Amino acid sequence: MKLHEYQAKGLFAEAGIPTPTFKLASTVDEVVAAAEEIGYPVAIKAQVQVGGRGKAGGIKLVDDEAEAREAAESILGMDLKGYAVDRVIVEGAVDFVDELYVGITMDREAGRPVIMASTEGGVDIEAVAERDPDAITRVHVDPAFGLHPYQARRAAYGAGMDADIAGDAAKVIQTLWTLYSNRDASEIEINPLMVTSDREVIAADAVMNIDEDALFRQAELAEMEDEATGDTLERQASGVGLDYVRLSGNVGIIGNGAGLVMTTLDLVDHYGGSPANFLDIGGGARAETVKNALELVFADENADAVVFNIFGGITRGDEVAQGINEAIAAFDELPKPVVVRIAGTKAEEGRELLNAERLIVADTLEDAVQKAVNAAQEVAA
Amino acid sequence: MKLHEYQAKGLFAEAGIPTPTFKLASTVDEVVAAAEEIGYPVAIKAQVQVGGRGKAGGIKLVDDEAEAREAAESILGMDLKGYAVDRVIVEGAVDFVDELYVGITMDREAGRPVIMASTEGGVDIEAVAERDPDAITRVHVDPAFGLHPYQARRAAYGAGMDADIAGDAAKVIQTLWTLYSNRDASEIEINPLMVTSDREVIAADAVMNIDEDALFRQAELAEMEDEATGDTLERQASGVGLDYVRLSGNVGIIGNGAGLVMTTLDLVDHYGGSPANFLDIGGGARAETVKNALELVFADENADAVVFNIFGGITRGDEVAQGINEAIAAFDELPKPVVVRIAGTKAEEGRELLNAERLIVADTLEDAVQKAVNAAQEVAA
Amino acid sequence: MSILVDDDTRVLVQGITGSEGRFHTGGMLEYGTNVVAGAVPGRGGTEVDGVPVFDTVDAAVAETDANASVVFVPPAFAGDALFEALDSELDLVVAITEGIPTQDMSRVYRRLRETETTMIGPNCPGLITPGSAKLGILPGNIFAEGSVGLVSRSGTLTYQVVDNLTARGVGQSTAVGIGGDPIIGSNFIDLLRAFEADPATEAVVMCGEIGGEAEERAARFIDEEMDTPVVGFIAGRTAPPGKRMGHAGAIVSGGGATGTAQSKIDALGAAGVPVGKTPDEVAELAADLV
Amino acid sequence: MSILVDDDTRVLVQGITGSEGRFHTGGMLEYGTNVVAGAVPGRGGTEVDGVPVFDTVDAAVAETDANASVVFVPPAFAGDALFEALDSELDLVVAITEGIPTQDMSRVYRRLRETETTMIGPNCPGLITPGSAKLGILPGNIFAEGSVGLVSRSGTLTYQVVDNLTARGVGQSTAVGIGGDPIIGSNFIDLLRAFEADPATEAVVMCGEIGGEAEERAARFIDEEMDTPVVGFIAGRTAPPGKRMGHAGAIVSGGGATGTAQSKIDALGAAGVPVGKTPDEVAELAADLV
Repeated sequence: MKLHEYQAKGLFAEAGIPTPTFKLASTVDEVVAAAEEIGYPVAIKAQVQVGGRGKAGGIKLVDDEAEAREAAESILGMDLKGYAVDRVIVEGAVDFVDELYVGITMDREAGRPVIMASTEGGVDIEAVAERDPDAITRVHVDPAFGLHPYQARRAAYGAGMDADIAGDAAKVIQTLWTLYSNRDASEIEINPLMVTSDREVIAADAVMNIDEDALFRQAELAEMEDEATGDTLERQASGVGLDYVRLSGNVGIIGNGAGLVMTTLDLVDHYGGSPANFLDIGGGARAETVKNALELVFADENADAVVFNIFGGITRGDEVAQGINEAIAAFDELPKPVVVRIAGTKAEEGRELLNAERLIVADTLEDAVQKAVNAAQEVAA
Repeated sequence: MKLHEYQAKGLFAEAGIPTPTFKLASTVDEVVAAAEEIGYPVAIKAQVQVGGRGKAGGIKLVDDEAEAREAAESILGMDLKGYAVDRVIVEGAVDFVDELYVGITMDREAGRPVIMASTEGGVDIEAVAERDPDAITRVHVDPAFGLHPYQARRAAYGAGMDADIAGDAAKVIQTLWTLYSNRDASEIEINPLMVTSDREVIAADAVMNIDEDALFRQAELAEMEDEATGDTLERQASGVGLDYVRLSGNVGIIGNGAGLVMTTLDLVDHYGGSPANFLDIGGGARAETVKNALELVFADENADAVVFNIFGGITRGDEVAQGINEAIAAFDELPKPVVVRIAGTKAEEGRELLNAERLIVADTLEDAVQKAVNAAQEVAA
Repeated sequence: MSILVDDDTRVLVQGITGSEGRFHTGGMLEYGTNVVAGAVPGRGGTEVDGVPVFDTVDAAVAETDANASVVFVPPAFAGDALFEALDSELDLVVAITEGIPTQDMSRVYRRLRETETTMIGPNCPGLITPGSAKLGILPGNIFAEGSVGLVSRSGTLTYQVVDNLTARGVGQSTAVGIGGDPIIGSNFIDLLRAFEADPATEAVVMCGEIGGEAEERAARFIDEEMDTPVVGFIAGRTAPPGKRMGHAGAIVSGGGATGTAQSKIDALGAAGVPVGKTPDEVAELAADLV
Repeated sequence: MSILVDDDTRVLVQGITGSEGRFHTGGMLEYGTNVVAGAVPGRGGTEVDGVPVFDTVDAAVAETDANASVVFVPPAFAGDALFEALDSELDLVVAITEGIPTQDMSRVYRRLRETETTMIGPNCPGLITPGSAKLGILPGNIFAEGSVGLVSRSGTLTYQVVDNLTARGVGQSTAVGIGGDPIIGSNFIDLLRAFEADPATEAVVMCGEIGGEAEERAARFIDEEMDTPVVGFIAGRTAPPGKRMGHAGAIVSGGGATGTAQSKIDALGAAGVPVGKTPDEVAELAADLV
């Protein structure tokens, strides 16, 4: 779960990391009022969860009301890499002389968190990493002991930060670590951590992603989840507890098990279609869950057909078929063709039970995907 | 630093451990008022930091005002193993069916904390340990990870606590651990942890000792220190930052370095005297420190003479002698004979510098101790 | 022969009284697995399907000599359960639980490295030596005894491949779901090494997916240290960067820089590992090897 | 020969710019110790007595190849400094600082056990190989080169014994103050083992005190594993239970059940170790052995 910049920055400020003054706004008038209150110049920044907002025109620096109005009008409502901008923050501009980078992420291969620090902030840090790996200092944290203060210093001094700045940057890293561990973050970064002309550090941006598996013990963050999730259908899916990722293709995909669903997506692509989504309904196939899944995929206007791919393991194929039959009974009519394929335990019995009048029944995975791709093409034609 | 029962119990209650209702009282009327408020029967418990209060008559259970008054009169002001009782707590009596023991201490040899649990609570746990070591279940805590919940359960179930009690006892242990680690305790225990007739656990006593070296980061506990320290002279010593332990002998002892001071105490005993105190003035011998040290020992009416044993290492003997001379200049007269012995670097120069008119100068450690023991005997005679 | 589990494995089930634990204990017993104990705090002294339940793992191991544990404990308590299992010095711990916070697993993994225990999972279906023992939630009936080892990050995808293998008359020595989380107890290399050392395994099927670099590392290992032939499959070619595809570990990160399916397919290719495009193609490639 | 330190020891001083660190760095240099670097955050690029200062231990070691550190960092930050030293894989870390919270040391000790580093202290005067190198705050002038090894929990008591030894013409191979805290990096046994292996050490003086069971364990070690003769001293016979006698570790606990002087004296006696009643008697006993 990715927090918005304003959400992350709020948490950073609360934890004691210096941040510019900022206000959230969702109309042009609110932008202007916030700018007046903060004082020009201000930055107006689109609150969408994609990188490269600046280059895409989602961030503007303005000096007066006229410019603010113009910038707000252009940013609010714009489509930024597929996301509609409905919120911006208005933020006091920082008089900076240098841009640093500090962040924490999980090094999966090492199984431990890693602190990253660099003097090359303000630009795409992955590009920096690729071009010059040595430009980023990495310090692994022992999860048994947590971050030792000396490690924060080692990261800051090791990155070559100026002597008068490194101590403050180390303190910021220490605070980021507290947030990272107390808030179950999966990733947290400040890029850029600006150095002001009076030699202070200030977090000009704020990135914080939360481990979704830890939301059960992060009540405050769980409340932010709804606001944080950009897509309406993804929000709806999370509301009914389904693992759903919206994509932009023409074939809706429902299946059980992440690996098998991903494989189904890949096969849709392989056979000339394009996946509209990832949707894993997990083990079993209770009618209620199937119904919720179908509703999601039906609501996606990009999806012209649906492929339902279930492997019956512990849950038998005949039980799965019954669940699907019950689920479709809840729909007066199926708005899109639905191809169903059941494999595994009691697969044949399952296939025979399926309501063949309303569903397209397929024998193999390949067969199912091809039928769905064809059906989608016919609907679109 | 040992907290009083009422201080420890307050912290336990605040942390969520069930405790009986209790109130602090220092007069008979306060005791009666508190008892009325809590409701009879109540226990009246002397607040002094010695074990075996019950056997010594420092704890009484009373059923009405007359008994309360009588008990309060006998306890308040009594001498309990050398401590004058000036405070008691009045506590609601618990209707208990069983007495358990839970505690945490540092296992020095292992370098890690150890949880202890037993079903034989309510008695001297060290006696239990000696008689039947298996009656106490010990679970070591890895200081890197802290106490895992399963370890608290292992201690409780492992000790053989009843199934309906073990879970609650494990929760108490978990809370004790939080206190132990967040408050820098060196020892913490509940003896007895009572099991009430309606099968709940309740902390009937509370022991909590704090690591004095950690008081710098335990502001709240540091404030309790003054109240916690029983002896006036020990309180005074801690106020001027001196390492002082009051004993009850006739020879006051001042020296530098814990091992050397302990050795001086032992020699006083060896030569037929009895140490009045342990007092380590640490490295160097600044006049101010020496003066504070002398004031403490002069104020102890049991001490009839003083031996001052300094080994000059980095700090040279001649500097030490000057410090001592300056310090005694602050006293119009020395109320007790003071024997001084300086050894080590520039010891001879130091001895020559000492004000031999006011001080008894000794050559060796043995000589100094013998002179002090003799002087004390003469004074007393 | 087989790896990790066989007829001598004595299984403890942590969380045996929960609905998942109870249900799959039944399944394991039915398969013939030697389930000797369960552990659930507060449930000591009871039984599940005739299996005695203890309050602590400690007590269960002391009484029954269990040497492996299967963990069904819910996510909030699973980290603690895994520490408890590790503390009892079992040979094998299989963590089925899905949804354990990553930072909890990071601590468990730190501890694991100090022990002699092998951990499989979490967020995995477990492992099975067909005809011998099943530890976890895999549907035993689709497996057949044979000589193909299988290691996979996914559950149902494994079943799909096994189904295809069995349909072609190709049985399995041991099949292991290593789990879909970012931090797991045993990685591809750990299992590949075990299969390499197992005389009963003539070929290995390795099913990877997007996220992390485990497949790339495994490819290097296969290239440098394995004689047993390996067939690969990688799921998630169409997954966009930054999106978690079901599994907590299945995410292409760094804006598409690391963990892509293509980089894994390329690495396997470079190591001489044929990569099937569909599960059935994987089964076909494996069938040719045994 | 000697133990732990010699002419090749390259010393880093952590906290070199504090008043203690600065003063004793001067003392160490004066004694001829090879002090090559200091480390203090924010002071990188400066010098103390000609010794270059670095911001981190990491950088100091990289630049100067220091292989030992002496730590003068104040108690509140000493735990962190010790973790930092351990992270740089030094051969020896000598923690002078007095007053480090015990729970901090418990964590440091846990980490220490995972490393190859030897730690002496904390709350110790350091160690000295007379004529060669001094790491810490001991007064170098009272020591003399010779063949008696000395290990002690106390500072000034050590000086007293050394003074008595030197006065009798008995020099020292290496003298080590292991520190007066409840948890210390090296215990009596660690040093006794090192002295036993050192051909230049003909006898060992061991000065113990009340608190803990280190002396009792050492007595068993001497009995079972040492050929080099040992002379003992125990301070604190008159200390009452439950009172901390200066050193955080010098406390008879359990209401007088453990850590008493008598139990230590008895244990040493049982191991055939003569125990002196005064420091000078100890020196006399040692003088008879060399």
